Amino acid sequence: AELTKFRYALIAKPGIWDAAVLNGIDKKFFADEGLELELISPTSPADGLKLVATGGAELATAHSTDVIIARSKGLPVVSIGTNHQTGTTGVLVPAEAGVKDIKELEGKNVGITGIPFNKVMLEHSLKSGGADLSKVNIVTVGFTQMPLLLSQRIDALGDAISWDEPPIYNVQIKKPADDKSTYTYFTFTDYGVPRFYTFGLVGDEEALKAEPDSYKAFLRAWRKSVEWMMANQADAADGVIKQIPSISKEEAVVSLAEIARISVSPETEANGIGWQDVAVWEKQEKFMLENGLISTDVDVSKAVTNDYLK
Amino acid sequence: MNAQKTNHASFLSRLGDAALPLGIVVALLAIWEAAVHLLQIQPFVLPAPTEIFKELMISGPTVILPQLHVTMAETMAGYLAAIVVAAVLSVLILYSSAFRRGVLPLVVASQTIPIITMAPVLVIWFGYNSLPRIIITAIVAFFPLTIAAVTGLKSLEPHFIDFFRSLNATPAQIFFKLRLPVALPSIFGGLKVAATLAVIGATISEWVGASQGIGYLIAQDTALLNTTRVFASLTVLGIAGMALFGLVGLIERLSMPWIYARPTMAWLRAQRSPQSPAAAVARPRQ
Amino acid sequence: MNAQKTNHASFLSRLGDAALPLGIVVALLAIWEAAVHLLQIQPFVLPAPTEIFKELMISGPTVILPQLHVTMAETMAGYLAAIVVAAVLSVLILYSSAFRRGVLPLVVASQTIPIITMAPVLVIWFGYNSLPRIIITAIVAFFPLTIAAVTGLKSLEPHFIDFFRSLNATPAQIFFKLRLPVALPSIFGGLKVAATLAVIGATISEWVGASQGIGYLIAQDTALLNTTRVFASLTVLGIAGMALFGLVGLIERLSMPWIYARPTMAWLRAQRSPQSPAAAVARPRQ
Amino acid sequence: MTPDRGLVPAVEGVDLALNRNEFVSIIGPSGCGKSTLFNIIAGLLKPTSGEVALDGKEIVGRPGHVAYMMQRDLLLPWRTILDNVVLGPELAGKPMEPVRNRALALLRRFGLEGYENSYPTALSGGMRQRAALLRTIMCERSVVLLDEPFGALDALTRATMHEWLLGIQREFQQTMILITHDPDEAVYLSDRVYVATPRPMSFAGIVPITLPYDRGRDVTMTPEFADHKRQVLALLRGDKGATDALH
Amino acid sequence: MTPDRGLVPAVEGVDLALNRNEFVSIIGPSGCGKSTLFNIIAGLLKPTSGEVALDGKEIVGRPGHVAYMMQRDLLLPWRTILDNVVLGPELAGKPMEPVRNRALALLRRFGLEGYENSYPTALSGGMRQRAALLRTIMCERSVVLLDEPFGALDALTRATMHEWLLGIQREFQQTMILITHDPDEAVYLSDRVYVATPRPMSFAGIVPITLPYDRGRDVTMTPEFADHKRQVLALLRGDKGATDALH
Ligand SMILES: Nc1ncnc2c1ncn2[C@@H]1O[C@H](COP(=O)(O)OP(=O)(O)OP(=O)(O)O)[C@@H](O)[C@H]1O
Ligand SMILES: Nc1ncnc2c1ncn2[C@@H]1O[C@H](COP(=O)(O)OP(=O)(O)OP(=O)(O)O)[C@@H](O)[C@H]1O
Ligand SMILES: Cc1ncc(C[n+]2csc(CCO)c2C)c(N)n1
Ligand SMILES: [Mg+2]
Ligand SMILES: [Mg+2]
Repeated sequence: AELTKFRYALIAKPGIWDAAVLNGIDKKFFADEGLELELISPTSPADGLKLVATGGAELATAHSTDVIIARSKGLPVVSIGTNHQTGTTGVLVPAEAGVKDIKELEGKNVGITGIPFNKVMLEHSLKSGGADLSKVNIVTVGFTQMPLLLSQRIDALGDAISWDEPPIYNVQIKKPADDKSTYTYFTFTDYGVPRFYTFGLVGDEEALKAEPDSYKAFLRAWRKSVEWMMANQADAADGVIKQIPSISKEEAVVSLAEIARISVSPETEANGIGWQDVAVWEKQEKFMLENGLISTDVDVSKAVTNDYLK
Repeated sequence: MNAQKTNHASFLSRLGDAALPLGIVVALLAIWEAAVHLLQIQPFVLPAPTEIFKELMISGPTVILPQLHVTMAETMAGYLAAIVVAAVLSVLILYSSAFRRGVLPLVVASQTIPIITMAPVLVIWFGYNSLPRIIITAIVAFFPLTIAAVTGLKSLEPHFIDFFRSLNATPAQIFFKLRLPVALPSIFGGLKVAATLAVIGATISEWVGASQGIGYLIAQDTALLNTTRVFASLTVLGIAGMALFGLVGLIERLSMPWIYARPTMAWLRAQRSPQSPAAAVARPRQ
Repeated sequence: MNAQKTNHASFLSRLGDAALPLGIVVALLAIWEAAVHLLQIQPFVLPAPTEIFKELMISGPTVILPQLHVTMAETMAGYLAAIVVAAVLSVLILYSSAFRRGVLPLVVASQTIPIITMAPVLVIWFGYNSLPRIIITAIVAFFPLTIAAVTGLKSLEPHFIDFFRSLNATPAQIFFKLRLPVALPSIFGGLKVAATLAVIGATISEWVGASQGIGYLIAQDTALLNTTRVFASLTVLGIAGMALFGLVGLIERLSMPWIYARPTMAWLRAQRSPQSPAAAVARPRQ
Repeated sequence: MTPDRGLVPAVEGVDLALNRNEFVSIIGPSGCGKSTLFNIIAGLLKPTSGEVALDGKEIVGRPGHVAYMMQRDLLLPWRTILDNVVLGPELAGKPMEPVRNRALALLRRFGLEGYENSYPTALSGGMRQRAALLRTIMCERSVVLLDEPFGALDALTRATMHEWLLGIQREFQQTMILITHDPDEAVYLSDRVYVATPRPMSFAGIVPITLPYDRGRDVTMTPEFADHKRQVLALLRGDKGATDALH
Repeated sequence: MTPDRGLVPAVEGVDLALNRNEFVSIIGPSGCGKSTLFNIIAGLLKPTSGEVALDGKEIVGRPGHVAYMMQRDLLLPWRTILDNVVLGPELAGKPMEPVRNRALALLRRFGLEGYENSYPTALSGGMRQRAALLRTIMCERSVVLLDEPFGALDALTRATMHEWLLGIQREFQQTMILITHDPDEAVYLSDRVYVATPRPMSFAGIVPITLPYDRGRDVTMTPEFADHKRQVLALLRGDKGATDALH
């Protein structure tokens, strides 16, 4: 049968975080639903949203933060599902630093990527952890934190992701990828940052209304892919490595285990993979407003829907 | 006598000369504005000039200018460093065939390296100060200047060198009193290109390891989808680049009086001198 | 007669001439290698040349070269586009003072815009094909070429123009038969700079919306801390850039026989001709 | 006629009227404005006032009507001698095959045989000047301006060139104006010699040359020739009474 | 002595020996190798064989021993006339104040008054040549080479320059070698005239000039002068027997 072309913007260049979709394509889950995916790799995480809003793609992967910011700027983007039930962004400190409490980051160089939301979360966590912000040297270093950490130009990664940097760090210092003793990790949501969804699937309001069936078909195939990935993590890693050979298997397996862990929540147990609670979005929106990431209140009920997962 | 032709204009038509380029700019802006409205281009793709202007009025003085200050300081430092590097390199390239064949290819190769890949290494080596950014700026700017300088320094007629040699001129004298003046137009061409590259280099360098500067502001605003302010920042950057380019052009005119100072003055004075009686020349008799 | 001096070398010393630059390269690599080992520089900061070479042997033919192919295709397309743009612009700048004063400043301003900020807009307008990348490459490369061309086209002595005018030459003839040959050295300087910029432009453009090319590979490998392969890719890129630069240099030599073709041949032939009896010149009698 | 050049009018009260097929020389002190006058006639400089007419048509500021050999040779360094020499016809869009053949024949006569494919840098001073002269002749205009075409030539080569030039001029019925510093040359070649004085340039006098139309080298040995030369020299020296002696 | 220039030896069997304080002219057909010989003497060209000595010291390929006025004026376009003229002493590191004053005084004598601060483009052909000559003289070397220094000058200016040059040479005891095409000039100025023939260049003969050491313009009217000139011309023409008539 004729396959429908479906342009899907990844969040960046393809990576281990795309294991589900990459394997799903391979396993013909999408083809079975009548879809032929065309993968797009935008420059920055928000570019996928612009693409969706201008009709350059049917669907984009995006952080919930960026969806809220985009809505505040009038982009008619809607999240119809999410990969990760909670963001696990946090601080990674090598064990040698002897930092046992987030407060002890005082006097340290903490490198951050420059993603505005991450900086806000870091500062919030430091404050609520009792640290004097003025004593923590936060430096923006872009997406090159790891070499800087390894060469001790910075003492900690200020906005790591639990499934990404820890295994990379371990492999670089020649430890088992899943060794948790080599570093201390402070997850922001443990310091008063509200839980937030991330790696959401985002479409355009009009397009969603016009072609509900394609989107539903996509989500069915996508769910099947995620479930397969969670059940076959080692194979899923191999599936990604087949396309991106430079990824290390050891890292990939550890990453996927963590991604599988955060892909489920009590809500998904009840409603299935990808399901989102509007209340979680509302709390995040309030948090962003309070911290100046958006300047106007955004009606998040328009920014998120579970309709296409049903 | 050739330059005089363009000077036959009266003051009025000179005003007209200024009006036309201004008109072009205004026309381009108008087309842009119209396109945005007619094609309904969304502001996060391309904001209308009027929107950018409004944004400039709002956040220009308070937000953008302080950051521009930082970036321009880096720009100038990197630009000057680039000039020094280019001066040294072009002399080496000119005088040392070993350097020209052994090191120049490496310099050429280095220019194909996207500087952003090098940025972290520079930060690791030189720390979180403006030094890595100045180095990046210099690396981006020095090469076209070097090539232009070498082109200029090689461009003189060999007879002039013979003449200087016959005067027993030292190599330094041949360089400073002969090659350099001959190379000036080309060097100024290179300086102009390097000026714009320095601005862009400083801006890009702030993507990495900076927490201020207009490049940092642009990166932040891009992430926050503040597209209008991104364009306002780019506008300010463009004006700064134009100003630097214009400044170099002014210095160029002042440094080469034998090319630029001549005709206008003579023409003005000739206009004021009383006309002498007409006479026919080469009138055939038949 | 001035060029002859450098040609007095025998074939043997010419071999020596080639050995020295090679020696410099080898020496630099050795210093690098030693530094990495002695200072214990970690491979993700700066891999040793031997490591890079090993990596080149492993992934060069299978991984890097296919990507290089993509990037060089974009490079060449963008380079050619840049040449066309520069040709049009430099003619406009040369002949239209309205353009020079109205549009040139905008072109200058545009050069201070970090092209990566524009990339998403280009992708939105032109789609996920190689067109935006070719455009980015051209935008990065055309400006130094334009400035060099204008500098060269303006650099002739006015007497030559008068002479051509006396022959009733058309403006097109003055351009093609007078200004252009005079400008050639400067234009080739610009073409060389533009060649390296085209390579870097194409590479950077692959940061954005690409799914192949050496820039894409570098971005991937950077994110995955595959630093050694990043350096291997940069090495390949550098060699490609050097090759393009060298090719332009070769065309330069062939295009300007009146500058380059002369001395060597004459010298070679003179070496072979029989020597004539010596005679003293200007020997003072006292 | 005052050209636009600084405060001082360079050329004033100059009236130079030529018959078709006439050979006229201008002789005068260095810097008096001779080359400037040529630039005006050639249409390169616009005089503040005055007129230049050819065949009754005004040609002020309109170049292209005359062939002009400038004082500096202005050979194009990127062209071989042959390509330099054929520039005029090439710019005029003439078919190049016959032009090149003619040029090759003339290069031989001009003592430039074997240098067709050399670049100008390989030529001696006098050879460059001959190439520039040949280039001017190759333009084939009815009026030819020559600004010191023989300055860098030795007497022998010069004499050969004189005879050749006179032959050309007679054969093709051209009008020629020559700037020279050599009274012998002026008298030998011309129908009339204009003697110029400086600042602003004007003519101190005109010496009509009454030597036969068909003249050989030996004419220079005649007393008439010596007489004409003496007149020219007297005018040049600015002798009172010299002017009255003429006309 | 054969310079490295192409297949044909340009200068061969040339033997030019000068006394201190002598004025020697070289006259010969265009392209015969005169300028090349100067380039060798000035140390700019290395002959394949042969030697150049000054005061007994070998100076082949070692420039800086002589002041050399080249055939093309080579004024630096970016320097005013004054700055062009003082180039020699400036490069020699002389104190500039007295040099400039001397230059200003001489500019007046050279008819370049008022052009001190002009750029070379504003000068006529002859004025440029005078500026180049002055620049050479300002170098103050004991040996001066002049390659057709008067080619672009009218007879009057030329005569003034001749007398001035001879005065300078007598006063400062300089050795001067002049290339010229003008037999009058050669005879008037020289102690000896070398007549050159081409391909490869050699000397057809040497005409010793027996005119008085202190000579005025009127010497040109004497029969001795005419005699010398005739000898030079005969050698130039290559008359059989002319060579025998000398020495
Ligand atoms: N750069 C060069 N390369 C090759 N050949 C040259 C070069 N310069 C001069 N020649 C040749 O050497 C010969 C002698 O030239 P030279 O300039 O010495 O002549 P000249 O006697 O000074 O003539 P003129 O009186 O015309 O100035 C000529 O045949 C000329 O073509
Ligand atoms: N481009 C210029 N700008 C200003 N003044 C000039 C320019 N060219 C020539 N002059 C001046 O105009 C006057 C006449 O110059 P012109 O070249 O016509 O003299 P000439 O009679 O040809 O002299 P010569 O015999 O020395 O060539 C001179 O005083 C000269 O300084
Ligand atoms: C804080 C933080 N930001 C980015 C990455 C690397 N990474 C993981 S997913 C992804 C796509 C876009 O966010 C990227 C770049 C990281 N590990 N930690
Ligand atoms: Mg003149
Ligand atoms: Mg000569």
